[in-house]
Amino acid sequence: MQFFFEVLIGGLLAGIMYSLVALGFVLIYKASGVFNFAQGAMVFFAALTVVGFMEQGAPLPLAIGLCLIVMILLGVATERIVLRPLVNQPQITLFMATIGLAFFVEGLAQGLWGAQVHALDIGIPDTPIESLMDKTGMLISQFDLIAALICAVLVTLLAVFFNKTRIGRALRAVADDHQAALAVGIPLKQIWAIVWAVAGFVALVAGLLWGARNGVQFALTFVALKALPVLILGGFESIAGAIVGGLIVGSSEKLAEVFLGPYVGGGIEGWFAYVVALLFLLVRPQGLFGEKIIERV
Amino acid sequence: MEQVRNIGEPILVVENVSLAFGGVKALQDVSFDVCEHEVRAIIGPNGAGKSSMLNVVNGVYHPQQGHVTFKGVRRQDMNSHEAASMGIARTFQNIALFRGMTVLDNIMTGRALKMKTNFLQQALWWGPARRDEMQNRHKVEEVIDFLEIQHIRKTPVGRLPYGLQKRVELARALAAEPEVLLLDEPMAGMNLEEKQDMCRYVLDVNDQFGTTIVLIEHDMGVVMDISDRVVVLDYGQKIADGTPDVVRADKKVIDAYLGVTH
Amino acid sequence: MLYRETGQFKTSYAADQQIFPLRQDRIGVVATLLVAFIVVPLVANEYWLEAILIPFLVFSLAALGLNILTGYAGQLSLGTAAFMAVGAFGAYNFELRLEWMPILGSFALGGVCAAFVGILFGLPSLRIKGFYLAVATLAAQFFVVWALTHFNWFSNYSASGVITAQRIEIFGFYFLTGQSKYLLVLAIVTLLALAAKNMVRSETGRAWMAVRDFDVAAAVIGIPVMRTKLLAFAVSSFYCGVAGALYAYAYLGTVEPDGFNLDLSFRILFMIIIGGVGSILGSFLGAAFIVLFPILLNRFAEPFANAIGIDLPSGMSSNLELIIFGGLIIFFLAVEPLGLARLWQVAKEKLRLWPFPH
Amino acid sequence: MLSSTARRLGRPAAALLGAAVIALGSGLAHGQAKEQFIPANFYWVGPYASGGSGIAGGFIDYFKMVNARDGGVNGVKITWEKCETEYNNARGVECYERSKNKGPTGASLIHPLSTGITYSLIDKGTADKIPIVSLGYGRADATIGSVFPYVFPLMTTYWSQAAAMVNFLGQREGGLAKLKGKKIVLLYHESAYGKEPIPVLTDLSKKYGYQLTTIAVPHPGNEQQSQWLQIRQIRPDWVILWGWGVMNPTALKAAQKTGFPRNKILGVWWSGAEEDVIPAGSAAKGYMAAGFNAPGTSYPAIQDILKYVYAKGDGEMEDKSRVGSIYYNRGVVLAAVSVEAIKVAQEHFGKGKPVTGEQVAWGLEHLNLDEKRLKQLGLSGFMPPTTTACNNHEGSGLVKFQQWDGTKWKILTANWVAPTPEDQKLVRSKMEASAAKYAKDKGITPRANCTDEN
Repeated sequence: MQFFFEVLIGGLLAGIMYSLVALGFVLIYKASGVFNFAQGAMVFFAALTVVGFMEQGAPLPLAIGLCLIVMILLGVATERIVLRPLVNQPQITLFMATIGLAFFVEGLAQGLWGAQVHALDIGIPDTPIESLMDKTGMLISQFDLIAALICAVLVTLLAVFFNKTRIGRALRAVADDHQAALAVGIPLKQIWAIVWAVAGFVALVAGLLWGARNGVQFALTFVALKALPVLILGGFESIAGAIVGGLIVGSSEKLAEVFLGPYVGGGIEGWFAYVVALLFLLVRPQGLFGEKIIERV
Repeated sequence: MEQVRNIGEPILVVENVSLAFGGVKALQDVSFDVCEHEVRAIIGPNGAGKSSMLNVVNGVYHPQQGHVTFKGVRRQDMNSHEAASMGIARTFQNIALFRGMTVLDNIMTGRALKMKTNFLQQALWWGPARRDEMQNRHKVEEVIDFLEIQHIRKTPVGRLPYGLQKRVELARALAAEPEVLLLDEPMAGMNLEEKQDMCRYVLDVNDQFGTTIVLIEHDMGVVMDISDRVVVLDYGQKIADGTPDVVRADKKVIDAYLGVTH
Repeated sequence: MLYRETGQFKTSYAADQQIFPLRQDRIGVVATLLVAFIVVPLVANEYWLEAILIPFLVFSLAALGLNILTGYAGQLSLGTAAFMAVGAFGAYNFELRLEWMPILGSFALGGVCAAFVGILFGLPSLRIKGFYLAVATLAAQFFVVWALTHFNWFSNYSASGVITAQRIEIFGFYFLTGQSKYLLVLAIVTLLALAAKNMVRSETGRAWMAVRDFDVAAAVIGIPVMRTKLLAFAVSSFYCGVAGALYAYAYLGTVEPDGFNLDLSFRILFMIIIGGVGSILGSFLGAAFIVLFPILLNRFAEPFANAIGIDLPSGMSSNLELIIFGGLIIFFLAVEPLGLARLWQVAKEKLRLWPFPH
Repeated sequence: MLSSTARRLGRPAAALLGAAVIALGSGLAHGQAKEQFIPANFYWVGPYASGGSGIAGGFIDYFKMVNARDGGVNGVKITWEKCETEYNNARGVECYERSKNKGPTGASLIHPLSTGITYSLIDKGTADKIPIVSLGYGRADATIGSVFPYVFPLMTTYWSQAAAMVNFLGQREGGLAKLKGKKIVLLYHESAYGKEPIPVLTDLSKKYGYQLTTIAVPHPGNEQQSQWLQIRQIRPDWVILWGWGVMNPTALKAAQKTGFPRNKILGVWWSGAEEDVIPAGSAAKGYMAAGFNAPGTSYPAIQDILKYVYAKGDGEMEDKSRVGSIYYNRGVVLAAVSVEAIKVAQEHFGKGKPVTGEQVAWGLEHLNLDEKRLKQLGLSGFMPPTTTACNNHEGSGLVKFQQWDGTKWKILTANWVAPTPEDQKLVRSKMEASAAKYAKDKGITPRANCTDEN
């Protein structure tokens, strides 16, 4: 039973790391209705940029600051070059465009900083917490806990941003109805640029944490694939959904791998979350927190 | 004209239908019937539930209560496909054409239920599939001639003006050779000339093919001119039902249209 | 002046519903086929046949499959490579386990296996749409590759999960040279493309497009939406499956499940976006572009950079490839959503009027 | 709008197409120059770029050094051309087809540097008589040269390596007999590559009585929490890590997280480069891995590269500090073997003349890289001595084991380690059985007069 809880907690903590990536997707979807497939590439780009600046001699905080500027520029440029010409296109077209964007950003990142594997030390040791191990015998990594904490802070900040600030309220209005938002004088383009910049910031945080965990390398782009089932479960437009979805995906896939995996020879983690999400969709097509859509003709 | 036509028994009977979306009651306990070969209008102010009524009749919406009887088959739920295969065709308030296809292809889709070959035969093309295609094309060309849209046959529908799109939608519905045709505001947004054309087509359809027509329309003049009987809905409830003259004189109808509060 | 329709009158519906109503187009197509079947095998060298033309044809077929699903029926799929994998492994197992099975039968049955898997993963399309469905097809992508790697039966218990395609033999003739394999693939692709064209110009295709453009209206007309979608998944996956079998048998010779990864799925998606969504011709144009472009870039980027005095670091041309691909995808979606096929059509319309544009 | 797009695109598109046709059709500048062409079909982008670019660098730099120092092989200059395969089978085949007819005698031999591409090229290489050299990867059973005349899994195969690893673990435990009752976990990349060692390790587990558990990590392997929790449950004595790319540092990090000692983890040679441990930071300290080349720049051949190539600013590596890294040096091994095979072939078929692929295959079957020869090449201790034969395309099957001390790889075993002779026989018999099955499936008649000794 203790092992079960260990796996469960490990899964929940891993799930938070997924949520972190999923958050970037949700933000952009909420404000502009775009399912941004390039989020994974942005995570990679952000982490590589931070490491790149550090290798040029910048200390970590400065590198993060510089990278933030780069990410904001990237976000604004994306709005200009990708979204604006595609405004009023079907969502699926925008989605495909972001696949193109993902390739673009991956090429750009490697072209700028090279394809080398880098280590990224952000000063949080990734070791088990000893006091906890002595008391309960359970292994919980410090790094995972701190990452979860950072994630919680980020979500709180975003929630405050969305609910309390003027820009945040404008964002929500935009999400509800583009035309209406335009009609009441909300500057849509600026709003989108801001959202892409914020998503860039979230990508940066995700890139730092994932990069510190596994090293900064091309494989960071794959973390987006872990976030997709989270989105399906949580719904594309719910921050709460991203968190809860992440927790469900993280814990269920770990439990499945450990307890079901041995029966089929293991390695099921890669698709298990997708299949869970798929089955879930059949029951609730709108996701956990999504609103039911009634089709009118 | 009405004297010449032979209006028959009720072909479509709506009994006590109620429909709600969440808390919004779109239809409440509505009952009426439609007789064979007649032109039946449904009128009412905006939001009265007219389109919802049509959507219930051809199975797009499923009512929480009540029944629809069509050609003697009584049911609460029916899906659109069943409705179509039993002979109900319709047009939509906001044009529901297939924008990526040509006029001809759009109308050909109306023949979907008449096609007898399967996809494998169609993949081979020669033989039965080709014959099937030609026979149905022939039928579609009749409709095209009838509605006088020969010149735009190969045009993608997205490029057509509004009025013509409405006509193409009618053509698609007619191509199915329906027994009952549901028309949701066929004349909305048209100028006078276009409206007159459309009226003529509707009456001709009714006259030449004997098709029963259920029609939603805002233009009272048109409604009173062409329909045999009229149902009036307001806030999802039926407030009047009868010949145009009867309805026109109804106090509740006048109130509803003049906006007197209940 | 050459490209005129004036004077060509249609006197029957049959004539009007030909694939290529214009005489010039018919001549063009016949000429293309003659070149493809007779001239190319005579003049092309082994490199062209084995490294460019065969993969071009195989990818065209896969793109055609995806175009049926995405371009005609409007269901976005990110799992194309998985369906190809099913086709390849399916054909391998039929060929391996049924001695009497002719190779073309194995290809077809490989396609049928893919069609069944396609239907299975197409089921969610009945409830979900758009990119929810796209993500669902990712489940197919990951699951199929996992299953093929994992269950050794599929690879006949080869230690590594790699399969080696048997030799292609039809009536005692062995297809071993680039030429013969090219001709075989060309024949299969031509026939399947023709079948696809026939489907999309008859009721099947109209039903797909109707569901794509407006599914509620399609249902009201009496088009069975569910069956139409599943048929699209089945036919599309069949095409992809046959393409996968040809990929294994006529192109690579040996394949492993990992080769059919998400990257390949994306590449095929790019083919239809660049070539033209909802166009048979576009599938071929897109495949040609995606096959040729990286090779050209890989070949010329460095000499070109050297010529103008830039020292291009290793791998830069590949990064450039990613950047340019990505850029082109966005460009085509924004400026010409119907892709190269549409550009071709526009060019033809110009030609109709030339030299008197008014 | 549309038409203007067409107009804008029209001309460049036509020009591009024209250029394409000319370029691809123009074929090959044949010349009877004294040149020996070797394709450099590697990968510089994508998830595995760090390995590919390092190996490519060492490979090409060695040729540059040989050309600069010795004027080529007996006066025949080595030429090469890069082609990006992206670790992708289709691209690898295209690169092969493109490069196979280059140079006066066509491609001498090809290093596909990917198990998948190797598989795809087996038939083609055999038909074209171009040796496919898969040094440290590819099909283990291709050792049986009578069935695979043009495939060379030189030095050591995955199967030999697995047996050598067991031998090494036995040494660590103080004798192979001590392995009885020990628990060993194989943590492998869920792919063709990762599954390679399972049959050998399973057979040996029966022989030595250790308890083997195999745990798969799905691609790409950037999340291993559950696998390592399972390992923690099992509490194994050793973990054999058969990883690739991001899976390696992630495994080391996860081991640290679950408190598993890293000096009880033994990696395959594709899990044992700097790129595999540096991202894991301090978590990698103590980790051990196999390798068929030593790290460092102290070897005379590497010094010559620095002297003849980098001193002139002609080196392949942008980051010079990567010279001497595991992958770079592995590229040097690939190149040294290639040059040696050409040299052997020349000495047999005619010195100072370019040799054909068929002749190079002969050379590859008559390699005699003993200690003496390696010393002449300045590569003593750098790579294992290897002697090949017609029916032994592998050679010695020797590896070294190394340990990461937190900053660099340190050689643990002064001598090269082989599987025990008995195990070698077992591996060999597995290879023979597998090759025989392949021959039967493909209808190949094994070459006659093809033995283990020349």
